Amino acid sequence: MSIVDLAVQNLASPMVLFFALGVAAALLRSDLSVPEAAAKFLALYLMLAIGFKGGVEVSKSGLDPAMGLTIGAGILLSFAIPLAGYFFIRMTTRLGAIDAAAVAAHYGSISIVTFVAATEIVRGLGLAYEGYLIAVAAVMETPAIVAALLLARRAAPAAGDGPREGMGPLLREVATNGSIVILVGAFLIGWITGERGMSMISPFIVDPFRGILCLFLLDMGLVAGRGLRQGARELSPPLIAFGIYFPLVSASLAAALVVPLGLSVGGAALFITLAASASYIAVPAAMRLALPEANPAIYLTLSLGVTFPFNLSLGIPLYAAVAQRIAG
Amino acid sequence: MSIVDLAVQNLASPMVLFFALGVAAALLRSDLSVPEAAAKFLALYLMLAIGFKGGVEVSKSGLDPAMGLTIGAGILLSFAIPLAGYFFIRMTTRLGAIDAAAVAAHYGSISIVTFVAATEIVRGLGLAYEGYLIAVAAVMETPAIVAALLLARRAAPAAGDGPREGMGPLLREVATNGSIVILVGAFLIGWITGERGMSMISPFIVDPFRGILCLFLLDMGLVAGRGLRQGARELSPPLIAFGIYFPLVSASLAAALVVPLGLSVGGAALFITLAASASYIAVPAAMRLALPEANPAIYLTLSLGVTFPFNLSLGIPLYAAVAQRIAG
Amino acid sequence: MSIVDLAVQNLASPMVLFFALGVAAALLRSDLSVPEAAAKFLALYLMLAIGFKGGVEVSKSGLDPAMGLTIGAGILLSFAIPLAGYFFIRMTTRLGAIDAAAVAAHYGSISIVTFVAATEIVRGLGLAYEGYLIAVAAVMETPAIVAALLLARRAAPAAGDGPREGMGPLLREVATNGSIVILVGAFLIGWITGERGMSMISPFIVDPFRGILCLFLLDMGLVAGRGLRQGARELSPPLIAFGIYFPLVSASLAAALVVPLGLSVGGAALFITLAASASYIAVPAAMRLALPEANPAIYLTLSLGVTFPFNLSLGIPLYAAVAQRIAG
Amino acid sequence: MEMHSKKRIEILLEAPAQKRLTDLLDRLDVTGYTVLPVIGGRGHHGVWSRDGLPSAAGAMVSVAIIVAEEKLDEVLEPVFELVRRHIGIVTISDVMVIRGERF
Amino acid sequence: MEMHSKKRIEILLEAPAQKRLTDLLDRLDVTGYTVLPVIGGRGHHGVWSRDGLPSAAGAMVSVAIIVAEEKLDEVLEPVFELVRRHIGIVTISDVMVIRGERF
Amino acid sequence: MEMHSKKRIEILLEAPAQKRLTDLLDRLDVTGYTVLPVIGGRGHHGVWSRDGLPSAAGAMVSVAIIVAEEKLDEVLEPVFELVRRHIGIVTISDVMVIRGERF
Ligand SMILES: Nc1ncnc2c1ncn2[C@@H]1O[C@H](COP(=O)(O)O)[C@@H](O)[C@H]1O
Ligand SMILES: Nc1ncnc2c1ncn2[C@@H]1O[C@H](COP(=O)(O)O)[C@@H](O)[C@H]1O
Ligand SMILES: Nc1ncnc2c1ncn2[C@@H]1O[C@H](COP(=O)(O)O)[C@@H](O)[C@H]1O
Ligand code: NA
Ligand code: NA
Ligand code: NA
Repeated sequence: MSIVDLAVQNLASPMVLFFALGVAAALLRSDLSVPEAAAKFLALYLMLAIGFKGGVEVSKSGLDPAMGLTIGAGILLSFAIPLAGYFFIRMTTRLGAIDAAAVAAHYGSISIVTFVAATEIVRGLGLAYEGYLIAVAAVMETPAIVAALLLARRAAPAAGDGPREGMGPLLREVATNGSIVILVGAFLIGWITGERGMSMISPFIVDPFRGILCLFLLDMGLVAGRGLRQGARELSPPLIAFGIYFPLVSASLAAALVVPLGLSVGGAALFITLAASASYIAVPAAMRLALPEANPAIYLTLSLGVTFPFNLSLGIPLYAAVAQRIAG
Repeated sequence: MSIVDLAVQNLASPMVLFFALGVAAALLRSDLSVPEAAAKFLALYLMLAIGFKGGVEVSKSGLDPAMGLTIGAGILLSFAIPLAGYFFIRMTTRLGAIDAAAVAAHYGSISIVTFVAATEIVRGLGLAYEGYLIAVAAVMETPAIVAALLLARRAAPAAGDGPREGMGPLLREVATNGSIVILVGAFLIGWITGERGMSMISPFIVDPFRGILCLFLLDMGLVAGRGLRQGARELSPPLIAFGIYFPLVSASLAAALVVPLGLSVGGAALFITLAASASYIAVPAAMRLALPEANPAIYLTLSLGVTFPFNLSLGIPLYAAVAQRIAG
Repeated sequence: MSIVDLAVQNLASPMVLFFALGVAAALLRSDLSVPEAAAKFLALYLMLAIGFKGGVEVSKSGLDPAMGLTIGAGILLSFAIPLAGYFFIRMTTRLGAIDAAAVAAHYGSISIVTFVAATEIVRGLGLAYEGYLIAVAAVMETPAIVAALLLARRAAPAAGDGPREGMGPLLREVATNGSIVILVGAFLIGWITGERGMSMISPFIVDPFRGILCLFLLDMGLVAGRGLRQGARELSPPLIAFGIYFPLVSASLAAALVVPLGLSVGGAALFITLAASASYIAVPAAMRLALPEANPAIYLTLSLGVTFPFNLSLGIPLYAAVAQRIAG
Repeated sequence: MEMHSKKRIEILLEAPAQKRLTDLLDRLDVTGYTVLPVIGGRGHHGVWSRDGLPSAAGAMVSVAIIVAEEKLDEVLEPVFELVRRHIGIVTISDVMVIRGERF
Repeated sequence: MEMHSKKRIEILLEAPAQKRLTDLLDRLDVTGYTVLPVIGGRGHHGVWSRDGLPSAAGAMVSVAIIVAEEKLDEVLEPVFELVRRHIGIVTISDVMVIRGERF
Repeated sequence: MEMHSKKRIEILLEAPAQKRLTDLLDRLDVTGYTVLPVIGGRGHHGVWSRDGLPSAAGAMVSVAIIVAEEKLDEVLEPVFELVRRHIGIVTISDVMVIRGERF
């Protein structure tokens, strides 16, 4: 399938369209909303399902020496991308050091929903992928936060450091974050129970998965649209541009590692997507603790309102096409 | 199947029985309850699913010239039924103009859950129906509100009109109401993505649909039973009678249009059901804004506690039987 | 399958592992949580599904004379077990009469989730079970509460008796408890609608059942782990021991009745499990009303934090093995 | 605007007893009450949280009642009598209302 | 710590009218407001509960506004004008804040 | 009934920092606290709403503490020190309680 076909087909998928519906509803000021408890529950479901599936894949394929390597590469990327991001932001926008560091952290970390959407596209192309990429996703959540904190402290020594809060407690909090615990926990359970476990719960975690993803994307669209309505004025054109070109920078860094890591085509597409995706669930919460001085309207709007839709609509097909070129 | 068989089979369906269980639990003052967030989520699911299915049907059958006509007929009915209803209420009950107008609005508008229950019965009879009836359902939600407002203003010029709220903002609010946006949005997405989209999400929106409907009807039964316990003393016998005979009046109006519109038997059953059904989600909220002087205990109890159970148990089989006669 | 195999296979099932994940997350002080509304909804789903399935089974097998007998035996056990439990607690621990009575009530009553987990194991062994055991489960919820109240009043005449609350209103409240109403109601609906009803809603209540059970057990693990973190210091070693050996006492009482009742192997496993299980949803709430002087940290932690995990992991395989011996 | 001085009683009570309290309020001569959600807390009985609870046990709710000053004791005594046996705390504060005749 | 005296207006209002109220507050010169959930209650209009409601109809919400004493009437009058037409009650109480210039 | 005068501190705080605050309260000498839900609002930082949020980021919670008057400053200072760095506001009001020795 050509990249244009892929992009068109992706744009006309229920997932992308439900996200667009959410954005449209928010911009029209509709009172359409997903209850908070339902949104939390859907997020939990998606992470449980994706973690479990990854674990089952690993149990099927057995331990792959490339797994450790790819995990290491993921950690490296998660740490390096914020440094690059910080540099670009400071060069091209007027954001201060603290805000720049906070934004950068989001791009070094990952968005599980972007990853999930990419798995759907990869599967739609008939490609398989390495199950351990779930583990890679999990380890990439946190290093970016550390990198951002170091950047912020170097730039503004007094910032990012409450009277009583050091880096230690913060990292502990981030590492025991619910989304990481359920992702890793479900991965391990999938690994342990393998295909027997999968046969028991697949009517719950596999069959309705895409439909539930649509509903969650509708909600994300609503939240993103609301954020855009509120936060758009916080975003200067260079910052919006950053939200679109920088994922391509991150994607390129990841793409360079695909061949050395020996990833499959599907795996490559997902690995590049991880690098290109920006967190909008775990990192925003962490930034409120680590860098409370940073303006949340900036980083949330940029990550959820600009980069997420870009990746969902055009980015992922592009990363899949690139993966087909280099790993195919 | 004879109409009696149909009615009996319907009364013994899990859907009707779960509704009855809810009513019984509420009357027994059980603390059984569905959390608010879950009820909202179930309602969202039902509207998303029914909208999407309708859109897919339209994408399969292609655009039908009858669609525009039926939509027009739906708008007309939604506007005309409240006028008839207002007349009956004022003639037979002691309700004041404002309360009468508010009640009338509910009967001109539609109940999506009644519609959904009817699709199950229609499908149970092995009948197909025009997918665009979802669009008809959507357009029928609002005109009734306008009609009721005009009635109320004519009768009590000072009413239904806050110092700062004209008809315009109210209509805007009603038209961007969450339930309409999701219904129409999912319809369009179903239309665009067609059978490919359906094959992706049918394990979520088709397979568990009836079960989820049962759970939602349990909740509706709980709410209706609670309303009956509280609001029964607000309902005079002539008003209760209205809640039962007036759906038959509306149904007759719709039945007269079935042949000119060229609807299929299944489509006719659903079109008649739409006319006969009374809103209890969208219109009550709109009435609190449009006619806050009207007593909500009256219209909610009548619509949800009398007309909804009547339609669910006896009305729909009757409408289906009528449809078989006239469109068969 | 040998009992050891059975235990190992059970310990490595997704259900037990998700419970363990929840406990671990709570002990790590992760912020992983299931929203309250989702937890209530999952509990409702499980009770609806298990009740409905039981009713359908009864409709298939027809009324069995053993049903009345087994229900009678269940009531007897639910009344007798608290007496035995009270005796053991007072003999071996330092708990006062009120606390002892409150704990005893939990063990006479039943845990539907333990029952549900046992049905999965029984089914995994290829065994069938009598559908009416659901009805037995329902009737066993309440007598234990009466027994405990009588114990408490004998021991401390002033306790368990507010100025205005007698036994009557309390029993009414307990009997119309939401979990009993939905269990019994769904059972009756399943019975009435039979296989036709089942074919309509099985994609909702059968297919995803195990997966949803996993999610609920994750939540139970989180709640149990939180309870253990808080309440562990309330539990003396003799009390913890009680939480493990006393289920075996109850199980023995039930096992003695299996042959006279003529239960199948699967049915016997479930009947024994009912006796051995301890309530942690319905009875704790009832105890807050009946014996508000009793310390909830004791009975909740013991029932949910000690006995439930014991039954889930080791108890049920043991009861199944015993059932195979005596009823096989 | 003219305002009238009233008392606001707020009762934080364990959730299983909520119906008992509102039934009591129905018997007492109060014009109304409002139930407010609570999501967690800590006290002498330890820490609690609504998160993940499948039933009312272990949770608390809050009920607010606005009463005329002269009716305060009449309401407070039976309410406190009930709360005394349960986990709960009662606070009273001053509020002004506009439609004073309503309470 | 130095504290400043302010007024706290709390508006318990039927939920369908919430947007009307917050839109009004956006037009008025208040520095902010907070929306609080409510789960049930009883009054002259009868008993209500959020449980199981699929829409805003039949539910209530509460909106709290902290204002400087001298702005109280300016805010209260239009707010009460709106509430008067709906199911709702307005209460006013005294609070102290630390960053007084904020309100 | 005999009543005792206490202070009620209410802290509206961004939700990600909730644990920080309750951990602080655990270290301070307060007899308890209660966490209350909040569903939306507006302030200098713009409008926010809990609707549809999959995590704590973007949401707020409220924590209420009843303390004896003489302990007010002792609690308020470290609390305000924490809140100062976050999005949040602190209000203090007077309440009466019945079991005064409890707070
Ligand atoms: N000083 C306090 N301030 C605010 N809330 C409190 C206070 N003490 C107790 N509470 C609340 O009341 C509940 C029961 O208190 P207790 O009976 O002391 O455990 C606690 O879990 C808190 O939610
Ligand atoms: N005296 C009161 N104290 C507390 N809340 C009240 C009181 N009266 C009314 N309410 C609340 O306001 C709502 C509407 O009041 P009403 O208009 O009297 O029905 C009630 O449902 C209660 O939630
Ligand atoms: N004047 C006010 N009255 C009530 N709540 C307020 C007020 N100002 C701010 N808030 C609440 O505090 C939050 C944070 O305030 P701010 O830091 O000003 O954005 C707002 O989103 C509101 O929920
Ligand atoms: Na990234
Ligand atoms: Na109608
Ligand atoms: Na038992």
